[in-house]
Parts: sequence; C-alpha cells; structure tokens
Amino acid sequence: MKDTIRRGAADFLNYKYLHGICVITIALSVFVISAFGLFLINAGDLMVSWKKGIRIIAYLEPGADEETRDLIIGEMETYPEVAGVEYVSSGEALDWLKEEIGRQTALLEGLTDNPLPDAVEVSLSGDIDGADAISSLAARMEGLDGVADVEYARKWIERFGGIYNLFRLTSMILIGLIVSAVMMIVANTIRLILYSRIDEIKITRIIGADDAFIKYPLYFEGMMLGFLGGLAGLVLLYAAFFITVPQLSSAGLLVYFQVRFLPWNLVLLILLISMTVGWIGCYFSIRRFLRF
Amino acid sequence: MKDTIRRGAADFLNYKYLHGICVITIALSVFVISAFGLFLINAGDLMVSWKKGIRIIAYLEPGADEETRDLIIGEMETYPEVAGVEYVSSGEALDWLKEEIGRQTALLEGLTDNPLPDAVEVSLSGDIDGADAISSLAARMEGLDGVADVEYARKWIERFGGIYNLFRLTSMILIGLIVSAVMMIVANTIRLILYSRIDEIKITRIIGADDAFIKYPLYFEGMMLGFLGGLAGLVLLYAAFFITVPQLSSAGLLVYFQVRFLPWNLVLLILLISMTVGWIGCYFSIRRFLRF
Amino acid sequence: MKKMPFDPERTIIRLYDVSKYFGETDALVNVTFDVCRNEFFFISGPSGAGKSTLMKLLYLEEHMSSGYAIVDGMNLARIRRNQVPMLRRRLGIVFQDYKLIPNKSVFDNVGLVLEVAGIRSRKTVRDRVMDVLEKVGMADRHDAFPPTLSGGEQQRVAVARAMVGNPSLILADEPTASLDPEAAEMIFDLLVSAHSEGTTIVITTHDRYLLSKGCTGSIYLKKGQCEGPDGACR
Amino acid sequence: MKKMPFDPERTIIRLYDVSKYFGETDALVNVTFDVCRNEFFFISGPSGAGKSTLMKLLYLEEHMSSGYAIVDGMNLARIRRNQVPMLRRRLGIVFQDYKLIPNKSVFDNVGLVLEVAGIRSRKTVRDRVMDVLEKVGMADRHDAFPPTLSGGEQQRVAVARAMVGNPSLILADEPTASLDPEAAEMIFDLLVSAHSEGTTIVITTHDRYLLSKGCTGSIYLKKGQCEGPDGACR
Ligand SMILES: Nc1ncnc2c1ncn2[C@@H]1O[C@H](COP(=O)(O)OP(=O)(O)OP(=O)(O)O)[C@@H](O)[C@H]1O
Ligand SMILES: Nc1ncnc2c1ncn2[C@@H]1O[C@H](COP(=O)(O)OP(=O)(O)OP(=O)(O)O)[C@@H](O)[C@H]1O
Ligand SMILES: [Mg+2]
Ligand SMILES: [Mg+2]
Repeated sequence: MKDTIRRGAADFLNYKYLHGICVITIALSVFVISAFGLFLINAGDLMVSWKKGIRIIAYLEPGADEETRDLIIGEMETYPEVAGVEYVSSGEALDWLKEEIGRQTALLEGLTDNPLPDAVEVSLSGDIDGADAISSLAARMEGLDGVADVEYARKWIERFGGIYNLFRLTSMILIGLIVSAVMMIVANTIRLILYSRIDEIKITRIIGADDAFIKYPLYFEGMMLGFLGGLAGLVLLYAAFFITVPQLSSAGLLVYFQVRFLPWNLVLLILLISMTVGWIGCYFSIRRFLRF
Repeated sequence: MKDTIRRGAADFLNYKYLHGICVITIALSVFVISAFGLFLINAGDLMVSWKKGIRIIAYLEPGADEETRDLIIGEMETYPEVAGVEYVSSGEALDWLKEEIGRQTALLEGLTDNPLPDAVEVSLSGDIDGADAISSLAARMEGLDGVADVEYARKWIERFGGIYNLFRLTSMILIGLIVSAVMMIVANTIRLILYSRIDEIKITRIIGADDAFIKYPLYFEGMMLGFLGGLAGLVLLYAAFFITVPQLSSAGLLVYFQVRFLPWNLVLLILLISMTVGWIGCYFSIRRFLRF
Repeated sequence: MKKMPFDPERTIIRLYDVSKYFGETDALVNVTFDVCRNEFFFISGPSGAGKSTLMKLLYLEEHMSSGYAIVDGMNLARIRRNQVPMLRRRLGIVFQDYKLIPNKSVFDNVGLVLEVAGIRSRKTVRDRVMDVLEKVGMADRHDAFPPTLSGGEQQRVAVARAMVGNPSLILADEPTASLDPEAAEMIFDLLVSAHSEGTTIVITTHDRYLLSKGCTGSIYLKKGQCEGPDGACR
Repeated sequence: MKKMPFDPERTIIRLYDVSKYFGETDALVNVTFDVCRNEFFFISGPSGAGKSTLMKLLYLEEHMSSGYAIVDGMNLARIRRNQVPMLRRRLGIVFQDYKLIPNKSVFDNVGLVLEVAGIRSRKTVRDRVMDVLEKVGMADRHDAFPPTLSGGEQQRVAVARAMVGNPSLILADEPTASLDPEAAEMIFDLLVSAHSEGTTIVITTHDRYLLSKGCTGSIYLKKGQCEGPDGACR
C-alpha cells in the first residue's frame, strides 16, 4: 500500500507534461459542470423566491368570533408548506381591493357598507412542489371549521408550476447529459495518457510485473489527477464567481435575491466524484492496456 | 494542396485509435455546448412567450368618438413593439373586472351605472427588451390625443425584467465560460494526440521535412477531427432531443410552448467553430512540437 | 526426432515441434531442442531467421502457433494468465531493442526488476543495482535517462537489468550487437561468470567472435528452421 | 593542427576544434578533421566514445558547443532554421536506433524521403523505393510495419531509406550492428557501389570485419577525443 502510493507519486512527477494536461482537462470539466450546477442552484433559488410570493386567502364565515379565527390560524401554522399566516380584516381587504383596482376606485367610492368578509392570508414556504400540492393545501384549508371559502391564483400557479417543472426536468436531463459527456471526456483523456505510457506498461509487464503491480499505482494516480483537477476546477469557479457576482450586483441585477456559491457538501461531493471519475477512467482504460 | 490533403487523409486513417478518441471528445464537447445552447434558446423562447402575455391598457377619454378611437388604434399598430391592439368597451371592461375580483362580485352587483371608461388593450411582440422600453412605450401611448390614462403592471414587469436580464446575462457569461473551457479541453486533447505522434514528427523532420510539410497535413487532420466531432456531437444532440421532447410532451410539460431544435444557421456555425477549434488546437500544439 | 524422457531437474527448456506463424510469415517451423540446466547455449542464424521470435516464445511475448514447450518446469501451452508474471520473474531477459523505460533513470530501470520481484528494502535494491551497474561499467551514469545514453550504453544497462535479479535462466537477444569488441568481451565475461555460478544462459548472436568462444550447445536457425546434421537441431 | 585552406569542391565535411558537452559529459572534445568528396570514411571507437554525437552534429540533431563545422558547403554554426531541412535532404542518414515510423509501412517509411524531397510522381516513388528495397533484400516485406520486423530487417530498411534519395553524402551510424556477416557484407557492398558512383560515405562502426575492409580515411575516437599520431585526427 505504502509502496503503491510511493510508486504512484513518483510516476505522477515523472509525467509532468501529460499529467499537467490531464489536470487542466479535468479542471475545465469540473468547472463546466459546477458552473452549470451553480447556475441551476441559483435559478432554483429564484424559483423558490417566486413561490414564496404565492398567497392563499381563506375567507372566514361571516361573524366568526376571535376564538375560531385563532384556532384556524394556529391550525394553518402547523402545515409544513406554510411559511406565514396573516389575518386580514374586512376593512384592510377593502383598502387592498381599492389599491388593486387602481385608478377605477371611483367605482367603490359610493360604498358605505363593506361587503367583504374577514380573511386569513397564507404565504408559502419555498419547498412546496407543484400546482397539485398547492391545491391540496387549499382544499385542506377549505375543510377547516369557520372557513367559508379559499381563493388563490390557480391558473397562474398552474402555469408557473408547469414552467417550473419543465425547467427543472430539462435542466436535470441536461445536467445528466453534461455530466456523463464530461465524464467520458475525462475518461478519454486518461485513456490518451495511458496510451502515451503504453510502452512503459508493456515493458514493466514483460519483466515480470503482475497486474496488481501496474494497476494500483495507476489507480492512485488517477485519483490524484481527479482530486487535483477537481480542486483546480472549483477554485476556477470560485474565482469566476467572485469576479462576476459583484458586477451583477453593481449592474443592479441582484436586487430581488441573493446569489450564493455552491454549498460545502456539494463541493465535497464534486471532489469525491472527480476522484472517482479519475479512478474509473484509469480502471477501464487499464483493462484495455493489460491485454498485452 | 492536393498532396497535403492526401497525406492528411492517409494519416487520419493511420491513427484510428487516437483519432477515434479525439472525435469522441470533440463530439461530447460540442454536445455539451450545443445542449446548453439549446436549453438557453428554449428558455429564451419561454421568456418571450411570457413577455407576450404583458398587456398595456390605454383608457380613452370619456365620450371619445369612433374616429378618434380608430386613429389611436391605427397609430398604436404602427409601433414595432406592439403585436396586437384590441378595443375593450366599458361594458366588456366591467365583465372583465367582475371576473377578476372573483367571488366578491357581490361588491359590484349593486351598480346600475357603469363607471368604467372605454379602453384599448395592447399586447406586446416578443422582441421588446426590458422594463424601460415598456415604460417608454406606455409614455408614448399616453401622449396620444384621446388617451386619458395608461395602465400596466409596472411593478411586475420591472421585477420580471430584472430577473430576465439576470438570467440572460448569467447564461451568457456561463456559455462564454463553458465554450472557452470546452475549447481548451479540445485543444488539450489534440495536444495529447500530437504528443503521441511526437516520434513520427521528429523522424519526419530529421529526414529533411520542412515545417510546411509537417504542418499542413496536420492542420487538415485537425479540421477533419473538428468537423467529424462536431457532426457527431450534433447528431448526438439531435438524438437526445428526439428522445426527450416527446416524453416532456407526454408528461404534459409542453402545453404552454413549443420546444424547438437548434436553427440551421446555428448548426452550421457550430460545425464551422468546431473545425476552427480543431485547426487552432493543431496550430498551437504544433508550434510546441516543431521546436525540436 | 524422438521425444526424449523429460527430467525437470536436468532440462530447463524443452521445445518440441514448435512452430510460429505470423500471417503468411513462417517465423519458426517445427523447432525441437532441449537446453539443460547450466548450459551456455547459442542460437545463431541470419537476419530474420527467427531467433528473436524463439526468445519471445520462451518469455511469452508471443504465443506459439503449435507445438509443446516447457520453460523451467512450466508448460507454456497450458500456463494460466496469472502464472506468466511468475515465469518472467524467474528469467533475466536482454531484449534486442533494449526496452528501457525512457522516463526512468538507469538506476530505476534496473531497480524495477527488484521491485517487481517484491524486494522492498531500499538498501538492498540500491546495493544490488549499483553493484550490477558497476559490473557493466555504467555505475557513473546511474542517474542518466536512457535517451541520453549511447547505443552501447543502453545495451549495457539492458544487460545489467537482466542480471540484477540473479535469475536462474538468462535469455539474451544479441546482447553485444551495439558494443565494440572490448565492451562485448566484458559483457561476455559477465555472462560466463554468471554461468559458472550455475545460471543457464541462452544467447542469440551472429557475432563471429562470440561464436568462436566456448559454449556447451548451440542451434543454427535459417528461415525458421533448424539446420543441423540430418535436419536435427543439435 | 593548422587550419588548412578550404576548397568546397574538394572538402565535403570540415570539423575544426569542435566540442560538444552534455552537462558534465564531454561527448566530443576539440575534434578536427576533414572528409573529402567521394571518400569512404570510418569513425570508430569504443562504446560511448562520441561517434553518434559526431554524426548528430553533422545533421544538426544536436548543436555543437564550440568550434566550427562545414557540411556540404553549409556553415553549421551560422545556418538559419529554414536551411536545416535543405541540408538534411542532401544527406542520407542511417540512425543507430533506425528511427523508423512504426505506423507507416516499410514502403511508406522509405518513400517518405522522396515525398519530403518534393517528388510527387507516384510512379517514380514506387519504382525507386522498390528498387532500393530489392537491393537490401526487403522488397517482399514492403507492406510490413516496422514493429513486425526483426532487428536486422529494420536496420536494412533504415539503410534503404538513407539510400533512396541518391544523396551526395551518406552518414551511416553502425549500419551493420544487427546484421549477420552475410547481410552485413551485402549492405557494405551496397555502400561500396554507391561510393563508386561518387557518393561520400561516412560510417561509424566497431565491426572488426568492416574495419579490415578498405576505406580511404578514418578516425578513432575515445572519450570524445581523437586518438591518432600526436593527437591529430587523421
Ligand atoms: N509480429 C510479427 N508480425 C509479422 N512478422 C513478424 C513478426 N515478428 C517477427 N516477424 C517476422 O518473423 C521473422 C523472424 O523474425 P525474428 O525477429 O525472430 O528474426 P531474428 O532471427 O531475430 O533476426 P535478427 O537477427 O534480424 O534480429 C522475420 O522475417 C520477421 O519479419
Ligand atoms: N543527450 C545527451 N545527454 C547527455 N549525455 C549524452 C547525450 N547524448 C549522448 N550523451 C553521452 O555522450 C557520450 C557519447 O555518446 P555517443 O552516443 O556519441 O556514443 P557512441 O560513440 O555513439 O557510442 P556507441 O558505440 O555506444 O553508440 C556518451 O557517454 C553518452 O552517454
Ligand atoms: Mg532478432
Ligand atoms: Mg552510437
């Protein structure tokens, strides 16, 4: 084991040019994937912030007392999909309606009697998923004692939900395709590097090395390549991130939400995956070269 | 020239393994980039379809006659940003308002006199750009004789415009980064392939070949690699597209808009670029190898 | 040619009716001979006669097309894949084209044989490698890389690598081709002294001078066939 | 050693006080000699003496550390980068390690010299290549790839490649090292017949047999230095 690592490390230094190119390729690959991942994560955040803007209004039965109202509010606050519950009295509702209707307030000026009921407005947490979840939430709210009616922008939500699902699904397919394409690119690069070393491998075999003697240091090298490449790719992404984001901010594009970098666990996952790909690339390429 | 191509083609067949790997790498690279491009194009279409949903309402002065109204409509139809103009009588507007307010129509039931003015509703073409353009269009509309007032969802449009700009800018940055990363990957692969052929190049030089004799067939090979790789990548994308899209449709995700493949001119551009990258990759790598 | 009784204590190599075809080229045709333990055995013949091919069959770089062969107790026709490295580690091989690893120093090239054989002690490796490099006159170039060596120097390193593991059988394919007569004599003397310590030596050569020196047995190949009295090998 | 008057009609190679150092290795030290046109010139010396290095200086694979050299009218110290291929195309070189391109057939390897020289007629190339392969006895293997050839066969292809362009100067680095005496004689005779047609031949060798054959001039190198009467080269 110690010996494997020693020989792997020695070889690693022995092929500076080849390994340099391989690390660069892996770094660029990791960069591409994680840049795309970063983009999707932030687009997802954006979607969540949109979802948080959704409101469901529950109209209370006329003349519902304070107790019923508190009960309803308390119940709604226990729903996991619900981020906040706010009581809107009929007076507030009328003011809001006037504002909504805008310039045609003339229409409502003649009213002396407020025909609107009291209501409870519910805002959603970001992790509710799809139009169905929202309509089932609405149905649950409607079933509560003291709730007369529930209203929300069903059409808009359905449309939005459709688009969001489309975006999420296509970007998942896309990232799947990109990740596999990039893994194959990395495997190809490792294959080319092993190809350049085929003479060395052949000679080592013919003076009596068994497969293990040849394979394990190469696996170690593959993992090192993956690790260094992954690290370099992430550093590159971090640099690009810290050059780009302040410029987006200063261009006034980031007023509605916060752009964030990849979370730590994803960074570790990427490193792990790039090490694994380095190893797998070696694993499958070597099989071909050990046939001699 | 004929000779260069003959030798290039012969060499091309001479290194099947290396060139196979190179073509695969370029194909995967082109696939990644063009998949991402496809994604962005369709996301852009989605944005455009959203923008087309924007409506600007111009309220006419009370008692405007039919002539004024037609004049206004005619004028608005000449604006390039405008896709359609529709007249909405005050009666229609009231119906629409009732629908909008939803369950609280009780509120409006008492009205016998319609307080709403006649209006003209304008829908936008997809190529209007940003909130500023929309507000300038609104200002122009407001300046027309016979228009009392203009109303549109300013806040919503501003927010939407911000998000759209953010999406567009970041995806442009992203595609720029990805394209350069992938070009470097391709150049690296070509470098590795030339590295595997370094002995041949050295020998050819030492028996008297000048740089031109060595370079031009390699340039030709690089362009061939780029072309074949680009073609393969696009075919791959096309295949992925035709597997994915029907599934998206049948999953009911494509009800709001049509997904389309890359347009022909972009396909040609991608082929051209991948040939150029193949050539450039050769160009810069050879310089290093001709130093011997 | 009768099949002789086989005594693994006595016979280290037995080839019986071995042929090797490369497509239409008949590199070896029905070659039959034995090499006894502690022989000093010559294989000679003109260019393209099949000498190197014969060597390659013995260390399994190539596989014979037909026939039957035993090397150091192992039946080459039936050997399992994982036994091949074991066989090779018992041999010391000088390749006609040297087969030195260009990215490794002379020291590491020679030391690799010991590493492959599982010797982990850095000191043992160092001592044995420097010792054998000293013998072939390359000790002062131990940290050079093969591409910077002259042809003869590379060949001497190749000989050193074949000898460093003290193998019981040395297969040397034209080990003195690139050497001047003095250096060739030095290498030959080295092989002679290994022989006197009990090693079996098989050399291919067309060096008239070497051939004039003593050997305990030899065959002459021509176009893949043994040429000897009445078509027999020895 | 006095600098002799230089007559480019008479002298094809002049080395004056040429040295070549590789780091601490002195491959050549103050070597001075002339080779006249149509000479048959031998360079001999033990392994590592600097013979190949000397050759490499002549075709500019290496650049001399100091001194002054003219090859076929070109001053090697002042030659421009784009003149190097022109010089090389006038030479026929047999490399000690053959330097055949493994992915090209024997025919293409030899034909490459003609392509490089700008001969476009497929028929001319074909005739000349097959002719010279015939002469070295490799015509029947013209579509084989070098790794499938025996050492001696590769060497003969290397000789064929050096001769195919009818160069005015052939530099042959141990062109018979891997050959049996008969094949060596054949190659030597080929060089002799080229010589009789006016080609200048420079051969490095340590083949006693070749050295015993006639030559019109020779030097003996040892540790990079000429060894001759009073330290002079010839
Ligand atoms: N892999 C191969 N494919 C096809 N032919 C081969 C292969 N290896 C060897 N040969 C042919 O087999 C014959 C014997 O080759 P071998 O290398 O054994 O000759 P040799 O006796 O070692 O000659 P030399 O003295 O020149 O080294 C040659 O004609 C050679 O071209
Ligand atoms: N690129 C290099 N770097 C360092 N040392 C070198 C290099 N090339 C040659 N040498 C050294 O220079 C010396 C002369 O080498 P050269 O190849 O000229 O010897 P040679 O006379 O051709 O020997 P041989 O008969 O063995 O081929 C040798 O000791 C060699 O190790
Ligand atoms: Mg041989
Ligand atoms: Mg030499």
